[in-house]
Amino acid sequence: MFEITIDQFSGPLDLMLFLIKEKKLDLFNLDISELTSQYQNYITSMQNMNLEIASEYLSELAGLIEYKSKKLLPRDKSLLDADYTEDPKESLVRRLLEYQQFKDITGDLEKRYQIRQQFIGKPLSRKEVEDVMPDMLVEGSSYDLIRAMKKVMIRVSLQQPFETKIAARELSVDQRIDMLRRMITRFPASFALEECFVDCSDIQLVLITFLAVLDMIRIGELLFTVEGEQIYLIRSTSDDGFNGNY
Amino acid sequence: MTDLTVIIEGLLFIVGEQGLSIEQLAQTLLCSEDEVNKAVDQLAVFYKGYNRGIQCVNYGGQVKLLTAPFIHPYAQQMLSIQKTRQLSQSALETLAIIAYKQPITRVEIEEIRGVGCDIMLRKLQALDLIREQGRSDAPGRPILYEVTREFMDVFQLMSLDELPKLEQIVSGSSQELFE
Amino acid sequence: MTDLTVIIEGLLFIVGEQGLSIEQLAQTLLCSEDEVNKAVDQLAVFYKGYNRGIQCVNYGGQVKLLTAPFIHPYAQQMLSIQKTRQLSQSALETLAIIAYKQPITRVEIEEIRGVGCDIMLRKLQALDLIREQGRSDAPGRPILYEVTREFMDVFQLMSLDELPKLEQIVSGSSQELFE
Repeated sequence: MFEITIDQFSGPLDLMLFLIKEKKLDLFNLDISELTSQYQNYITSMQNMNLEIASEYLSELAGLIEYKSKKLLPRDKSLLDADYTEDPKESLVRRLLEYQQFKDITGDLEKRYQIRQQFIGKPLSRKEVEDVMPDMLVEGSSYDLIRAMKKVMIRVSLQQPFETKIAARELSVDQRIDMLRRMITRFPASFALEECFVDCSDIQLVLITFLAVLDMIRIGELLFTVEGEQIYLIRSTSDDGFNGNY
Repeated sequence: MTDLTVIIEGLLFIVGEQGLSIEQLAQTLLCSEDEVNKAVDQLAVFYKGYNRGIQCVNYGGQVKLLTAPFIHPYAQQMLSIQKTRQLSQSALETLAIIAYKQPITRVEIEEIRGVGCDIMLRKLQALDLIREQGRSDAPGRPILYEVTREFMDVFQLMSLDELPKLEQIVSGSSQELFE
Repeated sequence: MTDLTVIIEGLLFIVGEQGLSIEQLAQTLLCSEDEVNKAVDQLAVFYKGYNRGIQCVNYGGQVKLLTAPFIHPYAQQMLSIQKTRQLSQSALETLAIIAYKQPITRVEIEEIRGVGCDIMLRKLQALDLIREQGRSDAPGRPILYEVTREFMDVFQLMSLDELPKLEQIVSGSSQELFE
């Protein structure tokens, strides 16, 4: 029913905004009961697909259900007035609006980031620097190094429980080509052959990957160049002026 | 170009991608930051005025020379230019929130995003895109985060004012909107 | 300047003091050495024609951009002011990982740090703190990195054995985590 899996959302608010758009709900006059049912449906279907649902999604679901059930109860107006808190619906809409704003801005940031990646700097002119000043340029102590390593170790130990093991699977060359096609869309137009092997956990997968790359070269999806010991692959579908003369 | 502009061009060329701050230039050249700013502007205009392979940029007060945009495909062809890293949607959201709300605590970011951000903040710190900047007065004195000069660089910003304005969300007077 | 000249300017800028040979340029740009020679001459004339901090030289077929000689006294002044450069946190982390695990590939470093570090590796190489040392036998034969003598100098180490064992660091850090 849902073609979009949970890991494509960056959180429960992102999912809610998607459902509101998808089901054409009015954010400014939000039908929370409807949103709650849609949200619940989605989470259930993801669970049926055995996808792991982060606790944040479930706690937002609990909040929605709580609101929905309260609405069904007969209201005692005097009680409501006595114990005034912000209407949970109003607060949810405000959160969604605020979140939406930041989400909107990420497109702009992303564009700026991509363009900046294309600008290349020049390395420090070491020789020229040495000519005028042979002194040490960098300052540090072994204590700095140890402290830095400590930070790394803390981060690694915090990250460990979140990592899941991926069991080796028997893949066909065709399946691997599909995976590679998806992988290389994240690469620049030209990339080192070794990048295709980064996720290879065993020799079997390495061989299949290699066969897949050969096949992609054969059918013209990839071009390759050799520079010294390094092999570079070029996506032939690139539209960055690679083909032909500049 | 004036002598000052020419000297700045030479110094920027030597230091390469690290660049130099306006303060460093003013200190080195024994002149005011105003004068440096003017000279840097002149240099940027000079580079823009011709069809050139180099440009002069000022990101968050750090001035540097970089290649012009259209050089990249040729550079890729010649050098083993590393693959460009994508920032994930979650990373961009977190950065956007910090850039607009800084200094901000982890809990405040999590309230806006609706998800835990502990690991994400550590990653962004490891990338030098954010840094810890003191502590809030709130209970538990949580750490405050802000964006770094590196952030200004990777998003090509001279100042945070260049980011699009947020529409103010008025929490109190929005009654009539919702009922 | 012609397009070819502009592209050559950009490429020469990227490689810095290493420079490029006429042959390399012709191969990269898919044109004749004659055409490259003409374009390089045009570039040199362009740089000479203005009062400039940079010059374009051709020493026996090796073309490079250099600072103009009169910049040197100012460079000296700049360097004496910022004699020392503080390394960023992420630079230190990357260096620490290499010092402890060398020889090590980029991908291995990234696995430990959890973030991409291609640009950082280039920076550290430019500072002469790490260098490429052969290739790993892993698929794709990725480049291995190790620290340099300059690194030992900067951190005042006689040998890497002077750094405390990782286990000691870990036992210290778990303390911090759980207090």
